[in-house]
Amino acid sequence: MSNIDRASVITAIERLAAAMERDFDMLNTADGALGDGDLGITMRRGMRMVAENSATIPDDLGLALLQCAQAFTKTSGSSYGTLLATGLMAIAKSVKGQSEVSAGQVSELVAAARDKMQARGKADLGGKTVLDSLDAVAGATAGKTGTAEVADAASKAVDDALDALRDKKATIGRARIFADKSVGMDDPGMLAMNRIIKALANREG
Amino acid sequence: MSNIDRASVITAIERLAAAMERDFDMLNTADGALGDGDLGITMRRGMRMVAENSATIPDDLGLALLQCAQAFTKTSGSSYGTLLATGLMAIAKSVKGQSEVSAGQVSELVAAARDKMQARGKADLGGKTVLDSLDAVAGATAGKTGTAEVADAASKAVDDALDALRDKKATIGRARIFADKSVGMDDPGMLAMNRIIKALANREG
Amino acid sequence: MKKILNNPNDYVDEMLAGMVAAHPEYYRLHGDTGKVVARAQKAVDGKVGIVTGGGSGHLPVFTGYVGTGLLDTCAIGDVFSSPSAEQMADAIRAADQGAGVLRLYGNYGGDVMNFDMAGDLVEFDDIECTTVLLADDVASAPPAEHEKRRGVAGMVYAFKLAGAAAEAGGDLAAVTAVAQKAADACRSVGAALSPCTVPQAGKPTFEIADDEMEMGMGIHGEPGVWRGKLRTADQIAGEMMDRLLDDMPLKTGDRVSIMVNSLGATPPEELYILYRIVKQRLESVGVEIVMPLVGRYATSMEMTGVSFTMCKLDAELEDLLKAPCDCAFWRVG
Amino acid sequence: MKKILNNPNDYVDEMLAGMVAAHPEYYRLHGDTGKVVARAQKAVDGKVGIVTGGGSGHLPVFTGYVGTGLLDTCAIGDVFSSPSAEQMADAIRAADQGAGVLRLYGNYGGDVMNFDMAGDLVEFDDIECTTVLLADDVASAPPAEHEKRRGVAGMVYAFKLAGAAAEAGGDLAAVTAVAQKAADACRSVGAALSPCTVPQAGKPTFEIADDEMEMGMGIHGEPGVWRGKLRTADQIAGEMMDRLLDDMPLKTGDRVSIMVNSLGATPPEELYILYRIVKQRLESVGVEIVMPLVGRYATSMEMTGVSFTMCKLDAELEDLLKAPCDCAFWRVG
Ligand SMILES: Nc1ncnc2c1ncn2[C@@H]1O[C@H](COP(=O)(O)OP(=O)(O)O)[C@@H](O)[C@H]1O
Ligand SMILES: Nc1ncnc2c1ncn2[C@@H]1O[C@H](COP(=O)(O)OP(=O)(O)O)[C@@H](O)[C@H]1O
Ligand SMILES: [Mg+2]
Ligand SMILES: [Mg+2]
Ligand SMILES: [Mg+2]
Ligand SMILES: [Mg+2]
Repeated sequence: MSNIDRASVITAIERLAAAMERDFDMLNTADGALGDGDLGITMRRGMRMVAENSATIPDDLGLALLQCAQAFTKTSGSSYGTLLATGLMAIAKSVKGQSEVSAGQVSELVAAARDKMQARGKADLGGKTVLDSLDAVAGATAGKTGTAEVADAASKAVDDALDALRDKKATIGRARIFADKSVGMDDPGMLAMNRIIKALANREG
Repeated sequence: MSNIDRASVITAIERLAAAMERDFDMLNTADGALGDGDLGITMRRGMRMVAENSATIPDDLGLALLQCAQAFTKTSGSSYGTLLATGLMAIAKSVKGQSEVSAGQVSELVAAARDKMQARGKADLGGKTVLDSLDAVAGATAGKTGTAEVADAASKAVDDALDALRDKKATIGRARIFADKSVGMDDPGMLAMNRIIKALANREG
Repeated sequence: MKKILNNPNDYVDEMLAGMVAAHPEYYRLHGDTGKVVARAQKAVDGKVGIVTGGGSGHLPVFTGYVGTGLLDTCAIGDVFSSPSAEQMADAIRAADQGAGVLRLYGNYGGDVMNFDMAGDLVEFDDIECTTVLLADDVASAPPAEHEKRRGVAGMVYAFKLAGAAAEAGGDLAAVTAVAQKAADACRSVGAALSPCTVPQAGKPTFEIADDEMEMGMGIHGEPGVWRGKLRTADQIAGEMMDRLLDDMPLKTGDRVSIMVNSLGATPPEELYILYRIVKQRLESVGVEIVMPLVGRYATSMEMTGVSFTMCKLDAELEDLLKAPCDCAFWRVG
Repeated sequence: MKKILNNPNDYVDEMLAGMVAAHPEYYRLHGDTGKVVARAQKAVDGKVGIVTGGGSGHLPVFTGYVGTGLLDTCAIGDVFSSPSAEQMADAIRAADQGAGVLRLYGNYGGDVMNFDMAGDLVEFDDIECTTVLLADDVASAPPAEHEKRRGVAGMVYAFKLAGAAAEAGGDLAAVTAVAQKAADACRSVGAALSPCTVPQAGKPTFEIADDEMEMGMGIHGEPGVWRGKLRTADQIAGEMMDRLLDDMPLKTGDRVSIMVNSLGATPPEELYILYRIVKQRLESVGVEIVMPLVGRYATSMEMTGVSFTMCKLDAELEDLLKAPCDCAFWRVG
């Protein structure tokens, strides 16, 4: 398999949009247990807008991801949408002007997103948030260059991250007020990132 | 027995005040079923103030009753207190300047109170209110002159009035909104007048 | 009982103490009963006095509307209970500036008897008194018996309009005529979703299921015209406007003020949702809305629900409505 | 759900539509998202802009305080949800009169992220932005971590004080400094008795027994410091004053404004009962109360409960507090 380009971004968008339709209730429910129950709404609404406009995304992957980011800043004020947009904009900045990105770059791009999102949300790593999923992905894909190899590593990493953090207390966002209750439960944002990565990596089911 | 004078008014006040202490809960409960549950409060508070000041009541029965009326206009804004005060003032007007009243005058004095109270409250006779009790007393005592004879007639009349009106619907005051529920139940104001008349007539128990 | 209080018997006294402490520039307690509220500064000599009174638990009604361009004094009773005739007499005396006093209040049996009795009591003081009763709740009796209707939020308009007439120097007859015109121009209807608790009673004034509402219910929980499943905001607003417009038909070119009033717990968010429909309905029949009032103007403590009051204006009433007034709860101009 | 609404998804849009329809002299909707409220009349060129934003369901906070001497614009989200970064960026642009814009809002994770993101978005427009966060809720974190505290009713003081400074012609640095001083001078604490219902969720934000209260609860139902049997008004007021005075000790001669605020359903009657104690406590330590605010200034729809906010004043802040302001919910001067 080859590099990531406009065509593969469009394919990924389609898979991701479908995944978010499918996981709408599951994500709302997970967020409902520890937060305000809107994570499915945030993701479906954002991905619907991304998908609607996917025909018009430019070849420049930087501009393409910027357009995706805007779908989230426009449709939602929920934390997750804003964090995703922040991460997408960080990646967009790195790949601006390029129409192709290699699988070998995935690790550093995910790390860039993680760092920008951490700066925005001021959460610590290990705090049982989406940052931990991204950190796991960045770590697991580091040094890997093959598309399949990267996809496998990323989709295993998001599972491992869930397992590693499940028994910790939530420390961030609305879930923090349910800190005790959150032990043994998955962080909704980590759960969403699990589904996102698997859809992007085409490692679902 | 002789005419009604300052001494007998004071005795009557004592009996009445005691009766209202005794009937406090009963009257609140009766009013609570069909109204706002304050009739015992109104009567006890008013009679306490009347009793407290009974040592200072003048010989002029008109002025004496005016002082009693004021106890009610001062202590309560509930309908019953105001109606009682209205009735007392009507009687006070009739007996102004007199230090004695004969039992033979009771009927016309009660009728005068009834009429003034009717003018104030704009209720019809037969409407299942205190007016019906007073009307029954005025009727039953008419033509009678002996103190005991008047006392017997009055205290029978208030019982008869309760019996006669019990199965009617309430038409006046707060009880009107419970019109259907009120069938079979005594009007709280008629019940209070029953106890008042019996205490005044010394026909309790 | 989800209420913040001390001894229920002290609810009203403590409320009044706090109110005058918080707003000494507007209110003072008058007399020794502790239940008469007067303007911090007595109005000028020769101004017609306007007095009101009634039970507590309806803030800003009644006491809140004591102020410039509004009321002079107010006698206040326990929660949902009439003040005593003596308190009302005190309030009348305190309202008098030598030009007579208008008694302006809602049509409730106890209040009427006591204000009448208070009139007898002040006869000795040679204070000329007139009376105007608000009977604006269309759900409480049919048009043929309109004088039996309860007085509700329409009194806010009457306070404002009569208050402005008095402040402008009208004599007792003129101020009374304005008040009567205002009372005649007002129609109200309410709908309740949940009750309130009278402190001394300690239990809710009525029971209602969580998915129910009652159309036409009175502000003390008096039964309304129907009880049923909670409807949508647009349906509720539509029916309430129907009821008002049936009772007082309007035509193109008419000018009205309309109040969309929370009975207490219903938040302004929901009043605004209702106001969309109110405005559409009036505009669709060519009626011009003047100075709409959306907020908490006449309440029943923590009751959930709303009332609408329509006040039809002629040129005189419109000028009076727009005249300045000032109290802790409402300011115009 | 004792709420008057149509489709829960339309709650905020319909609320805003009704609000601007009811008060066209104060508010207009700006931009195409329908969720940015601006002054009916844009302020003069060269005035520093003040923007705020946050979730709906807190009227008069946030949108209600758009007005002269207060805010320029406000981005409003769904009930208890942050507006989007794009909406905030729109609001910032609309607030700009060429002298820069102060972002003045409460310390909530989502709002902070979005206002920061909005700052990135308006970088291209060359609008200079500053930020002041309210973090006044003493129950939400200990003094050592005061920057983690939630922002609650203290923002009303900050809006007023910064708004007055901007109206008086201060530049962005000066207005920001006043806002920060105001934020630092405010301490709040709340107590809740019953929850509210977020329309889209359709169920109460928390459960609580009929005889219970929760001290220190947040305005969205965030857990407080204790839950227990409902106490008396005087006990509640006493504890709340203790908590405020522990956090910001005052001494004889200090001047403060104090807000006794209903979270929604709690009626003004009960606020006044509380105010007695508030006043006694402050006066007993020789503190002078300036312009007490007793009413509904920052709410959570139909939640039952109260909050107290103490704002310590120096001469500058006191002048700014007394300066005129005007919006549909609050007027000074
Ligand atoms: N400050 C933060 N830093 C990192 N991740 C965060 C932060 N706040 C929230 N999250 C993530 O977002 C998820 C919740 O997203 P979302 O439902 O959009 O939040 P909300 O509705 O409370 O604004 C959490 O499970 C967590 O993974
Ligand atoms: N308008 C009226 N005319 C005659 N009697 C009345 C009238 N209103 C009330 N009553 C009498 O008063 C009684 C209720 O008195 P009270 O409890 O003081 O009334 P409330 O508390 O509703 O003011 C009724 O049972 C009735 O007998
Ligand atoms: Mg959420
Ligand atoms: Mg959210
Ligand atoms: Mg009663
Ligand atoms: Mg009563």
